[in-house]
Amino acid sequence: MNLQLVLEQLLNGGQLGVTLFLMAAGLTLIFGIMNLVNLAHGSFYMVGAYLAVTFYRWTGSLVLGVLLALPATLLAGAVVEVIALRTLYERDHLDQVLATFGLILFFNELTAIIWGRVGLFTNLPGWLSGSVDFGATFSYPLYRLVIIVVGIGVAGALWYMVTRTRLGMLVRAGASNRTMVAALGVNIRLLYTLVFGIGAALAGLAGAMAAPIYAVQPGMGDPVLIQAFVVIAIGGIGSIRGALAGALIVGMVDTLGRAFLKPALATLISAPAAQSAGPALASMLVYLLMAVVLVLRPEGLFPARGR
Amino acid sequence: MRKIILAIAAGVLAGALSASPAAAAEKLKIGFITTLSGPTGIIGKHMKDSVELALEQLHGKVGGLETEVIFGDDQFKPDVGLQVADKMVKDDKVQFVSGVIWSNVMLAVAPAVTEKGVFMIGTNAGPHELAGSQCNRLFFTTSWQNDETPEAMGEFMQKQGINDVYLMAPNYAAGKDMLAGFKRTFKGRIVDEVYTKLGQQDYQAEISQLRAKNPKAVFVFYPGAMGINFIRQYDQAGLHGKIPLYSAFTVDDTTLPALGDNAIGLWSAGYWSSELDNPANRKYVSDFRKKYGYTPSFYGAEAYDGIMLIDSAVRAVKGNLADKEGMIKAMEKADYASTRGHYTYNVNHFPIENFYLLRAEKGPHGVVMKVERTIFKDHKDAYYQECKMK
Amino acid sequence: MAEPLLEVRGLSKSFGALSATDQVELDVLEGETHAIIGPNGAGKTTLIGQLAGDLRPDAGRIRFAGEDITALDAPARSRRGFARSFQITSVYRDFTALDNVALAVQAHAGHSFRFWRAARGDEALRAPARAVLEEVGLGARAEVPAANLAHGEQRQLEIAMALATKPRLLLLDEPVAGMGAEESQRMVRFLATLKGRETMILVEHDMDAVFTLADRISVLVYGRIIATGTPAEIRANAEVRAAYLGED
Amino acid sequence: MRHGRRAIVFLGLVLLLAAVPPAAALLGQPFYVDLLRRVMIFAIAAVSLDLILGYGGMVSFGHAAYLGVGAYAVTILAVYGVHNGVLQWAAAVGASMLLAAAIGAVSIRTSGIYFIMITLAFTQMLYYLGISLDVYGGDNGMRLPMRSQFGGLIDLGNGTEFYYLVLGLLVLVVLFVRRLVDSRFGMVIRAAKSNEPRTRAIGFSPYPYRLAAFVISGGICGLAGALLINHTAYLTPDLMHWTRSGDILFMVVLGGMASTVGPVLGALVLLVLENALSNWTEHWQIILGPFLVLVVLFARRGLGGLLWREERDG
Repeated sequence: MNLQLVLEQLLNGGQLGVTLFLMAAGLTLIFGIMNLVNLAHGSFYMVGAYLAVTFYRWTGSLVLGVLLALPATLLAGAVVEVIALRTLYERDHLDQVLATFGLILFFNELTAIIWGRVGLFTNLPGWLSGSVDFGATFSYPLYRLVIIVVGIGVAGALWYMVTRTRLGMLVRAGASNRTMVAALGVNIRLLYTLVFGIGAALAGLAGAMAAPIYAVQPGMGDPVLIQAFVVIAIGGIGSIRGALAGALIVGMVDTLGRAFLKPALATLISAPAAQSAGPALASMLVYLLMAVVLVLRPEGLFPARGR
Repeated sequence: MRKIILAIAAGVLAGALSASPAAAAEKLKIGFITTLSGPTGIIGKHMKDSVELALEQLHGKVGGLETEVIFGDDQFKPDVGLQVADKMVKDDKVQFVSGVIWSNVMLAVAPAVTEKGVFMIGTNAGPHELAGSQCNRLFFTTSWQNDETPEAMGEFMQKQGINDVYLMAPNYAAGKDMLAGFKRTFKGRIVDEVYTKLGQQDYQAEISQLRAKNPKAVFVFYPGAMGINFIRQYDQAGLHGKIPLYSAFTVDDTTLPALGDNAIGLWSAGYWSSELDNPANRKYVSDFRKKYGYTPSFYGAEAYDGIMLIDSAVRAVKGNLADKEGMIKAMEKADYASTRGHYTYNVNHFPIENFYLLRAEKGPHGVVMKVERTIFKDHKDAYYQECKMK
Repeated sequence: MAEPLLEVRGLSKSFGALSATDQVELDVLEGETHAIIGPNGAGKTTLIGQLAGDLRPDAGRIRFAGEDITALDAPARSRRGFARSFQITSVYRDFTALDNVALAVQAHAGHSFRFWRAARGDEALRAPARAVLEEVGLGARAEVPAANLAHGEQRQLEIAMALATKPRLLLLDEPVAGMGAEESQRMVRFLATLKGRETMILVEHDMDAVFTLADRISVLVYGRIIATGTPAEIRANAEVRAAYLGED
Repeated sequence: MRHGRRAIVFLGLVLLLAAVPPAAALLGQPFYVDLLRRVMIFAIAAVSLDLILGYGGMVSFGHAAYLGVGAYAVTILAVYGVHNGVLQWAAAVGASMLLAAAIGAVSIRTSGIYFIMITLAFTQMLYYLGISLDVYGGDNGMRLPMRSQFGGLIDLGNGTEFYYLVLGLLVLVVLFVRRLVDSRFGMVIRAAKSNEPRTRAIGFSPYPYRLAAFVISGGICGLAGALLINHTAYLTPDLMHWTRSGDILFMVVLGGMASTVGPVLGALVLLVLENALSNWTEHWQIILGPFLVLVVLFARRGLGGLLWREERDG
C-alpha cells in the first residue's frame, strides 16, 4: 500500500463526503426547523440531475445547466412543500415517513414518464474532462476536484448564511423555538417554504454535479438518500455541523473500506475468505458505524441544542 | 375525502376480484415476463418492442392461431416474477411463458412453469442450473448459458497472449459466474479480482486501486447502468486508451446510446450483433429501426427469436396445442429463421452457436457493435453433460 | 430528632453556565407537609426533576428512608415509595379514569410479564383502583376517558394514581396550577384530608394553598434554599420578603 | 361492546377469506387463491408490526428483517436436508426472536427518528449480508429445495390446504395479539406509548416490556417469513429490502394502527390494489404514490377508522 494511493483514496472519500454533505445539509435543516423527516429528499437529487442534463442540452453549457437547475429545483421543492408537505409538520414522524415514501414512488415514476427509463448520460465539456497531474505518477480527475471545491465553497456559504445573516438567525431561532419566531412577526409559512426550497436546491446541486459522471435514471436518489440519513443520524439530526462531520466520516469510511478492507482482511484471514467477507463487510460498514455511534451516543455526535 | 378514498379503494378491489376473462378455446396465449419498471426497464422495453414487432410480422397469428401475448413485469425481483408467472399459468392459462432477463428471476420462474406442464421459452437468462442439473424438456432458450460469453472473451484474450488482467464484477452470483467463465478459458496471469456492490454508481475508489496495480488489460462484467457509469468514469480517469478494456454484457445496444463516443474502440463478445449479416437479421433490424427509430439489442433479438421459435413449433403440430411432444420435437430442430443465422439445440435445449468478437464503432446509425471475428464456432456450454433429461 | 424520611445534601445541577440548583439542603420528616416556594426561575422544576429521578444531579446526594437513592431512576424511586403529580397534568388520555388508576396499582403488584389474562377484568387491580377513585371523589367518573374529564378532575386523577401506589412520599408539583378559585379550594380541602396521613412535598405558587397546608416551608431562590421554617417563621424572614418583594 | 363492530368486520373478513378457494375454483380463477394467500401472509407480518407500532409506539422501519430471517432459517435447514416443518418453523421463529432481541436491545435505547433510522440500518446490514451469502444464493437467491413437511398431515404443495393453514394461523395470530394487548403486559406497553413520563413515575421501567414486545413481534414476523418462503418457494435477499419494510409499515397505517384487525385490511387493500394497478398500467407507481400520500393526509386512522370510527376511545 503506497502513500500516493492512500492520498488518492482520501480525495475520493472527500468527494463522496461533500456530495453527502449537500444532501444531508438540506435534510437536517428541514428536520431541525420544520421537524419533518423527508424521505423524498433523494427525489430532489434526482430532479436536480435531470434538470441539469436537460438545461445542459439546451444551452450547451454544463455550468449554465447546473446554475439553471438550482433555482428550478428550489422551485420544485417549494411547490412540493406547499402542495403536499406543509400539512405534515404537525404530524408524527411515522406519517411523514409514509407520505414522503409515497412521494418517492411518484417522483421515480414521473421522471420515468417524462424522460424514459433509460439512463440519461452526458459528457463533460472538454475543459473539465481531463485529469490534473501531481508529479509524474499521480493524477486525479479534474471534475472531481471541482466537485470537492464547490462542495467546500457551499459548506462555507451555508455556514455564513446560518451564522451571519438574518435568514440564518431566523433559521437558528426557528430550530429551537418556533413560537418565538412566529411572535417576531415573521411569516413562518414563507420561511418554511424558503428553507425547504433551499434544502431541495442543495440536494439538486449534488444531483446536478453528479449528472455528468453517473447515470441519470429514475430512482437514482434512493441509495444517496439512505446514505444521507446515515450521515445525519451519525452527526446528530438537526445540526449542520453534525451533517458536515457525519458526511466526511461516512465518505471516508465508505471509500477507504471499499479500497482497503479486503487487503487488510487478507493479512488476517485466508485470501479466499477475505475475498468473500471483504466486499460484504465493506457494504455494511457505514451502517455498522451508525449503529455503534447511536449505541454510544443515542443523539448522534453533535446533537442539536434546544429541542 | 375519506369517503372518496374508501370508495376508490373498494371500487378497485371489487374490479380486481371480478375481472375474469372467459377461458378461450383454441387460442394461443403467451405470457411474456420481463422488467418494465425501475432503472432496468429499458431492457424490458427492447424486448417488448421486439415481441410486438414479431407479432406484427406474423399478422397477429403465431403458428397460424389467434394469439394473445400477456406482458408481465417482474420488477427485477424473483418473487414478483414467480407471482406473475403463477398468475399467467393458473389464471390466464397460457400455453407458453417466455422472456425473463435475470438469472435469479429465471431460477424462480422456470421450474414453477414447467412443473405445471407449460412451456418455458427463456430469451435471456441462462443460469448454469438450468443447463445442467435442473434441465427440463419443457424448457428452451434462445440465448445462451451465462458462462459462454465470458468464456469467449477469455478465449480471445488467451489467444492474443494478453497477461496481467484485472477482473471486476458486481458482488453477486452472476458476477462470480461471469468471472468463473472467463477464467475457464483464460489461463494467463490475473492481477486481482475485485467485486463491487450491486448497483454501485461510483467506481472512482476501485479505479484508483486499479491504476495503482497497473495491469495490462481489464475485463469487466457490468450490465445496465452500472456499466455506463463504470466506463465513463474509466474514461474520465484517463484510462481509456491507456489500459485496454474488455467486457461482457456491458457494452451493448441498450447502453451504447448513453455511452456514445465513450464506447468507441471497446471490445466485447456476444452471439449476436445488429451488424450480423443474414436475411432474418437484416429484416429484423431494419423493420425494428423503421418502427421504433432506434437500434435493437441482443435482448430484443432473443425475444424476437423466442416468438419465432414458438411459431415454428405450433405450425409443426398444425395448431394442436395439446401435442406437447410434437412441439418439443419441432423446437429441438430449431427450424426457423433465427436472427443469428442457423443454429442447433444441444441435449439440454441450449443453443449450439457461434460467439463473435465485437468492437464498438461509429456507423450511420450511431455507435454499433461491429463483428470483428468469430471466436467460437458451434460452441457448447460447459454443463450439458450434467443434464439428465427424460 | 428522628432521622428524616428524605434527606437532601449538597444537591447541584447546572445547564452550561446556568446553575439551576446549587448546594440544595433539604430534610423532609415522616408525616409532614413540606412546601417549597420560590420565584419563577428559582430552580423548582429542576429540583423536582432531581427528587423524582428524572434528572441526574451533578453533585450531592439524596437519602430516602435510610437508603442512598441518588443513582436510582424514576421507576426505581417509585417502587421505593415515591409518587408524584406533574406541573402540567399527566394522565393517560386514551384510557378511562379507572384504567389510569388500575395501571398505577398494577405497577406495584409485582412484574407485569403476564401475557394472557385481560387486565381489565382483573379484580385484583380493579377493586383497589375503584376504592382510590372513590376516595378522591371520582367514583362516579370511573368509566369516563381521562381526556373527557374536567381539568380539576384530571388533577384529582393524578393524585389518585399517586395514592394507588401506596406511596411513602408524595411529590406534588403545583397541584392547583391553572385551576379556577372554586376548583382550587376543593383541591386544597382534599389535600388537607391527606395531611398527617401522607408525607408530602408541595411545590406551589399559590401562597394561600401553601400557608393553609404546609407544616414547614423551604424557600428556593436562584437555586439555593435560603430559608426553611414554619409558615410563621417564613412570613417573618427578612431575606424571604426581600426576594419576594423584588418579584412583586 | 366496545369492539363490537371491529369484531364483526374481522368475522366477515375471515368468512370472506374462507370462501375464496371454493369461489375461485367455481370461477376457474385459481390465481386468486395464491394472491390472497400472499395477502394473508403479509397480514400476519403487518399484525406483528402493529403490536409494537400501534400499541407500543415503536416505529420500526426494518420489520422486513424478520421476514427475511424466517425465510433464511427455513431454507438453510432445507438445504441441509431438514424438511420437518415443525422444526423449520420453530427455528424461523426462534432465530427471528433472537435477532429481534439483539436489535431491540440496542434500538430501544433510542427514540423518535433515531429509532426509525437505527432499525433501518440494522435491516440494511442484514440485506447486504444476505447478498454476500453465496452459499444461499447471494443476490440471485435460490429455490427452496422442498416445501416444509408435516408428515402427511398438511401438504403445503396443495394450494388449498396451504391456504387454509395460513388463514388459521392468521386468525390465531390476531386473537393472540388481541389477548396480549389487553393483558397486564399489553397495558404496560400501551401506557408507555401513551405517556412515558407518567409510566415511569408510577413505577414501570418501560425498557424490558418494550424489548419483550419487540421480540414477540419479531417472532411472529419470523413465522410470516417461514410461510412466505413456502409460498414463493424462492429465497431472495430482496425480502429484506428497505422498501419492503416501508410496505409493511404502510399496511398497518392504511388499515388502522392499534386495531389488530386493521393491518389485515391494510395488507388486503394494498396488495390487491398493487396487483390491479400493475395489470392496468406499467406506470402504476404514479398512482400508488399519491394514494399513499392521500391516505396519510386524509385518512389518519386508516380504513379501520372509517369502518369502526364511532367506537374510538374518547
